[in-house]
Amino acid sequence: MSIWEYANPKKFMQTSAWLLPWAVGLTVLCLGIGLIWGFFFTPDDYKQGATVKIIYIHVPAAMMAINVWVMMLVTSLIWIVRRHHVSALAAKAAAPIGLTFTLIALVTGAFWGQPMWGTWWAWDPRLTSFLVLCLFYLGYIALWQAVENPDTAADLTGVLCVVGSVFAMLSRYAVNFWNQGLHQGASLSMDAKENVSDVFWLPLLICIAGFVLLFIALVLMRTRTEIRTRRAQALMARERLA
Amino acid sequence: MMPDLGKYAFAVLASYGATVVLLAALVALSFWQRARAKRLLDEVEARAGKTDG
Amino acid sequence: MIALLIRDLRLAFRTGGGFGLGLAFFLLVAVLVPLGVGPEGGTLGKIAPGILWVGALLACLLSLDRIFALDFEDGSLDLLATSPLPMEGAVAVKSLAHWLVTGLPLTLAAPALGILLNLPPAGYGWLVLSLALGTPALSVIGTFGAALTVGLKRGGLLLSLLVLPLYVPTLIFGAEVVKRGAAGMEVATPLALLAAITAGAAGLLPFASAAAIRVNLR
Amino acid sequence: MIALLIRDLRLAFRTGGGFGLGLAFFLLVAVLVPLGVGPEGGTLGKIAPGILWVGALLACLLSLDRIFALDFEDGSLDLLATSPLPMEGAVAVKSLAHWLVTGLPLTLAAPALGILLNLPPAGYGWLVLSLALGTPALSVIGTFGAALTVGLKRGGLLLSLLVLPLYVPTLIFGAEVVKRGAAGMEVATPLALLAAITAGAAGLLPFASAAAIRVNLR
Amino acid sequence: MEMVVTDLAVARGGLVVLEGVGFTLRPGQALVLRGPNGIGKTTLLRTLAGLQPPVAGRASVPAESLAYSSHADGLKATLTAAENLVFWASVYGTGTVEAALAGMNLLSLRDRRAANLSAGQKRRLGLARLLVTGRPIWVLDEPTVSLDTASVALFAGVVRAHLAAGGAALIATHIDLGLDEAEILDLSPFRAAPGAFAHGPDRGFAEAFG
Amino acid sequence: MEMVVTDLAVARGGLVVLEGVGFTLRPGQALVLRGPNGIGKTTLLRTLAGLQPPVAGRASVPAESLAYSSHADGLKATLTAAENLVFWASVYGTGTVEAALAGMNLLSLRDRRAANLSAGQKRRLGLARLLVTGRPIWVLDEPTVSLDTASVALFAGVVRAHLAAGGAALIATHIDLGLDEAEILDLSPFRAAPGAFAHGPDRGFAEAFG
Ligand code: HEM
Ligand SMILES: Nc1ncnc2c1ncn2[C@@H]1O[C@H](COP(=O)(O)OP(=O)(O)OP(=O)(O)O)[C@@H](O)[C@H]1O
Ligand SMILES: Nc1ncnc2c1ncn2[C@@H]1O[C@H](COP(=O)(O)OP(=O)(O)OP(=O)(O)O)[C@@H](O)[C@H]1O
Ligand SMILES: [Mg+2]
Ligand SMILES: [Mg+2]
Repeated sequence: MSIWEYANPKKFMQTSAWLLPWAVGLTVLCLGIGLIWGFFFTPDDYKQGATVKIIYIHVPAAMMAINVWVMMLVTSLIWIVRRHHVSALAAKAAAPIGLTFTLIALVTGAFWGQPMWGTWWAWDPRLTSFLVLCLFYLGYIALWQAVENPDTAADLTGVLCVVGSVFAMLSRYAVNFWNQGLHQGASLSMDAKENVSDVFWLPLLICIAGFVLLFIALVLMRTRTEIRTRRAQALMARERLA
Repeated sequence: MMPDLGKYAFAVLASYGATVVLLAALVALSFWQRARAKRLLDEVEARAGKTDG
Repeated sequence: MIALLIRDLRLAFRTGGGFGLGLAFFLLVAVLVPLGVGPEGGTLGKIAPGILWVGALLACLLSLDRIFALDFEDGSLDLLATSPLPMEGAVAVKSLAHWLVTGLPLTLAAPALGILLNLPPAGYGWLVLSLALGTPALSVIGTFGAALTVGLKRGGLLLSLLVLPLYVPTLIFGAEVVKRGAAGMEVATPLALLAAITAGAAGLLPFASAAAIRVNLR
Repeated sequence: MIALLIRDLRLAFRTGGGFGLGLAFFLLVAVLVPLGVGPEGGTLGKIAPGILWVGALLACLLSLDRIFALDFEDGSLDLLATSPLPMEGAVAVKSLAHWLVTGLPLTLAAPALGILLNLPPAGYGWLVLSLALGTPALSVIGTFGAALTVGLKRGGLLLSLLVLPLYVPTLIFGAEVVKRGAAGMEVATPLALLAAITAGAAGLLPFASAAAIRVNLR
Repeated sequence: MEMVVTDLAVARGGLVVLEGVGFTLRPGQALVLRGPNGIGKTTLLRTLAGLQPPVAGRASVPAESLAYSSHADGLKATLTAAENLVFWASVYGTGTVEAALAGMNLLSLRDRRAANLSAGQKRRLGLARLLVTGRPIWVLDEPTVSLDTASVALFAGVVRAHLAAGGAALIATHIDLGLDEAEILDLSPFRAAPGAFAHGPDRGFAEAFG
Repeated sequence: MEMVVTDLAVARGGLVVLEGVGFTLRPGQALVLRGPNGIGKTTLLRTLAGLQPPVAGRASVPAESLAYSSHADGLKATLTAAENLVFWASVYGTGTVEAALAGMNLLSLRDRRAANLSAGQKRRLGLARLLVTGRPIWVLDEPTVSLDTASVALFAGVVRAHLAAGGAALIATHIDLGLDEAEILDLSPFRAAPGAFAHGPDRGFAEAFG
C-alpha cells in the first residue's frame, strides 16, 4: 500500500477519525504541562525579568507560523503534481491556522517589545518579515474565498503558494539587508546553552511540541470539515442536475 | 500560587491573554465550520438518499 | 506577438490610459505626500527615495487590473487562448506593453518629481537607474497577480493584496539603491540584487502567469 | 433606496470587495512606506499623520471605479435610470454604501496602523476623529468622479486624476488635525473646516453626480 | 396609458439615424419594430425610455408607466436569481417575485447564482424582471436573443397575458415571436436622409457655417 | 483535417452536463448543434476549442486547424473595424483583411470604431474574424444572434463558400440558418444522467463516503 492511499478522501476520513482524539489528547497534555511549568515554575531571567515567560508562546508560535507555510507549500506541490484533492484541501485548512500563529507571534512580540525595547513595534527585519508573511497568508486566504469553483481555486492558490514562497524568501533576505535588527538571534541553534539557559529550555521544548500537536489536531479537524463541505458541494451539484 | 511578575505583569498577562483569545477564536471558528459542514452534508445526503436510494 | 504588442500599445493610447495617466498618478502622489506630511525640506529629502519608489509602485499597481480584465470581459482572451500564439508569449508581451506604458515613462519623469520632494542631488542618477532596473519586475509580477485574479470581478483590491507582498523585495532594494546613492555610499549590492530579481521574474513568472490564465479560462 | 443600499452592501460582501480588502490596502500602504523610507522611528513618527491620511485616500480611490462601472457594464445602470428611483437618491445611496464598505472600516482600523508608523500617542484620538469626519467627503467626491468617468472604459487612472485634486483640501485639513493633535496644539479650525467640507459635499455633490450620470448614459 | 409618438427624430453619436417616426401604442396592443441592423431600433427605444433626448418631434409617455429592457440583462453575477428579482421588485415597490419566477420557468433555478446560468437562462431571468416592475408599457430590445424555441413560445405567452391584462408592448426584434396579433412597424422608411443633419443636434453648427 | 469526437463528457462548474457525445466532422461538412437552453452547447464547444479539459472521452482535433467564436465578439471598442481584423490577421499570420470585410458586407464601416457599431454590425465584424483566421474548422457559438434576415443569409453564404473550399463548421444555434445541407445533431439524448457524477471530476469525493 502506498502512501498516496491516504490522499483518498475516504481513507483519510477513516484514518483521521482514529487519529484526531489522540492528537487532541496529546495537545492538551503537552500544552498544559509546558505552559504551567513555564508560567509558574520557572525563575525570572536576570536580564529580562518576568517577560521571559512570553518565550513559551512566542517562540513556538513563530516557529509554527513558518512551518505551516512550508507545509502548505508541500501540499500545494502535491496537488499540482499528483492532483490529490485532500492535499489541496489540507493546504486550505492550514492557512487560517498559520495566520493565527503569525498573529500570536506578532502580538506577543509587541507586548514583549514594549518593556524590552521601549516600543510596540520596530522595523526589525524579523518582525518585518513576519508582517510580510501575515500578508501572504491574508492574500492566500482571500484568493481561496474569491474563487467559486473549488478545483480552480486549488490550482490558483497552489500557484500563488509556490511563487509566494520564493518571494517570501527573497523578502526575508531583502529585509535583513535593509536593516540590522534589535531582535534576538536563534536560540535553539546547535549549542543551546549559549543562548537560553537550562531552566527555560525543557518547558520551551514541551511547549513547542504542544504547538506542533495543536497544529496537527486543528489541521486534521479542519481538513475533515473541508472534505465534508466539498462532498456536500458535489452532491448538491448532482442534485441540481437531477 | 501566582508568580510575582513584578512590573512586567501587564506584558506577560497580556501576551498570554491575547494568545488565549486568538487560539480560542480559531478553535471556535473551526468547530463552527465543522458543525455547519456536518449539518449541510447530512441534509444533502438525506435528500440524495431519498431521491436515488 | 508583435501584433499583440502593437495592439496593446495602441489601445493604451486610444483609451487615454497610456503615458499621461500613469505619470499623472505618480505626480499626484509626489504632490500629495508633501501636502500631507508638511513642507520641511529636511524631512522630505530624507523620505524622498522611499516615497518616490512607493509612488512608482502604486502607479504601477493601479493599472494592473487592466492588463487582462478588458480582454477577458469582451471575450478576446478566449480567442487569444485558442489562437496560435503561445499563452506564455502573450503574457510576456502584455507585461512588456504594461512596462512601456507605465514603468518607462515613470522612470523618465522621476527626476522631475525628485525636485518636488527635495531629493539630494547625488540621488538623481541612482533614482533613474534603479527605476529602470526595477520597474520591469513590477510589471512582470503585476501581470502574474492580474492573471490570478482575471475573471474574479472584484476590482483592483484583491489584486493589490496579492501583489503587494510580492513587491516587497523589489521595493526594498530599489529604495535602498537611491538612499545609499543619495548618501554617497556604495550601491553595487542592492543594484545587483535588483537586477537579479528583474531577470528572474521576467524569465520564470510568465510561465506561472500563463498557467493561471489557462486555469481561469477553464 | 434601502433596497439599493442592501443590494450594494451585499454585492460588496459577496464579491469579497468589502471590509477586508479596503482595509488590507490601507495596511499595505502603512507597511510599504516604512519599507521604502527606512526604519528609523523618529522620521516615521513625524510623517505618520500625513502617510496615514494619504493611505486612507488611496484606499478609497482604488475602489471608486467599482461604484458605477460594474452597474454600467452589465446594463443595470440603464435600468436604474429608467426606474422610479430618483437618480440623486441612487447616487447618494451609492456614496453611503461606498463609505460603509471603505471609509468606516478604515477609520476603525487606523489606530492599529498608527502603531506601525510610530504615531505619537497623543495623535490616536484625532486620527480617528479626523478620518470619521473626512472619509465621507472622500466617498461623496469619489462618487462624483466615478459618475463623470462612467462608461469611458479606461480603468481607474483617469478617475484618479480627476478626483485627486478634489481630495486635496480634505487631505490637508485631515492631516493637519492629526499633526496638530499629535503635537498637542489646538485643532478646532482644521476640524471645523473638515466638517464643513464633508457637509457641503454630501449636500450638493449628489446633484452634480446624478447630472453627470444622465449625460453619460445618453 | 397611451404612448403617442409623433414625428420623432433620434440621433446616435451626433448623427440623426431615424426621423419622422410616429405611432400610437394603446393598451392591449403589441407593436413589433423591424428593420435591418443599424437602422436605429436601439436608439429609438432608448429615446422612448428617456435615456436620451429626441432630436425633434415628441414622444409622450405617461409618467411612471414604462419598463425598459436593453440588449444587456442587468443581472448581478454574484446574486442568486431570486435575489436579483427581489431587488427590482423593491425598487419598483411591487410585492413578491414568485409569480415572475414561475412565469419564466425559473423556479428550479431560483437559488442559483446568475453567474452560473447559461446564456438562455440569463435571458429568461432578465425578462422575468419585467414581470416584477408592474409597469404597463414594456419597451423591449431584442428580448429573445439566445432563447430556444420553447422559451420563445413561453415568452410570447407572457407577453400575451400582459396585453390581455391591459398592458402594451413595443418590441424590437429580428426573429418571429409567434405573436400573430402584433402589429409590425418597419423602420426602413424612416431612415434619416443625409440632409437630416441640418436639423440634427448640430444644427447650430450647420447654420454657423452656412 | 477530420475532427473526431468519441464518447466525450464535458463538465461546467464541476458538474457533468453532457456525456457520450460522439460525431465526426469531415471537410466540407457542416454540423448544427441543437438543444434547449442550458443543455451544454457552450460547454461542449469550449471543450472542443481546448479551453477546458474534457471529463472523459476524446476529441481529436487536428493541430492548428480550429477557429472558435464565442457568445462574445472579442472586439476592441476603440479600434476601428479594419484594425480589429488586422490584429487577428497578423496573429494567425494570414494576409489581407479586404476579402473578409467584403465578405461580411463591412466595407462601408471599415473605419468606424467598433464602439459605434450597432449590435448586428458588431456581430458581423465578429464573424468576419473567422475569414481572416484561415483555419479550416470553424466552431461557432450562436453566430447569428442579433443579425437581421439579410445578414443571416449573407452568413449562410459565407459558410457555404467555406465548406465548398474544403472547410468544416460546427455551429450551435437556436434559429434556422437556411443551411439545408447541414446535418443536425440534437444534444438532448446526451444530457448527463445524475449518476455521471461518479465519473466526474468529483469521483474522489463520491468514494470518500462509500
Ligand atoms: C512583533 C514582534 C516580534 C516578532 C514577529 C518576532 C518573531 C520571532 C521569530 C520569527 C522568532 C524565531 C523563532 C525561531 O526561528 O526559532 C522569534 C524568537 C524569539 N523572539 Fe521574537 N519576535 C518579536 C518580538 C520579540 C521581542 C520584543 C522579543 C524580546 C525582547 C523577542 C524575543 C525573542 C526570543 C528570545 C526568541 C527566541 C530566539 C529564538 O529561538 O530564535 N521577540 N521571534
Ligand atoms: N457612437 C456612435 N457614433 C456614431 N454612430 C453610431 C454610434 N453608435 C451607433 N451608431 C450607428 O447608429 C446606427 C443605429 O444604431 P442602433 O444600435 O440604434 O441600431 P439597431 O437598429 O439597434 O441595430 P441592431 O439591429 O444591429 O441592434 C447604426 O448605424 C450605428 O452604426
Ligand atoms: N459556473 C457554473 N456552475 C454550475 N453550473 C453552471 C455553471 N455555468 C453554467 N452552468 C450550467 O451548466 C449548464 C450548461 O451551460 P451552457 O452554457 O453550456 O448551456 P448552453 O447549451 O450553451 O445554453 P444556452 O443555449 O442557454 O447558451 C447549464 O444548465 C448551466 O446552468
Ligand atoms: Mg440594437
Ligand atoms: Mg450557450
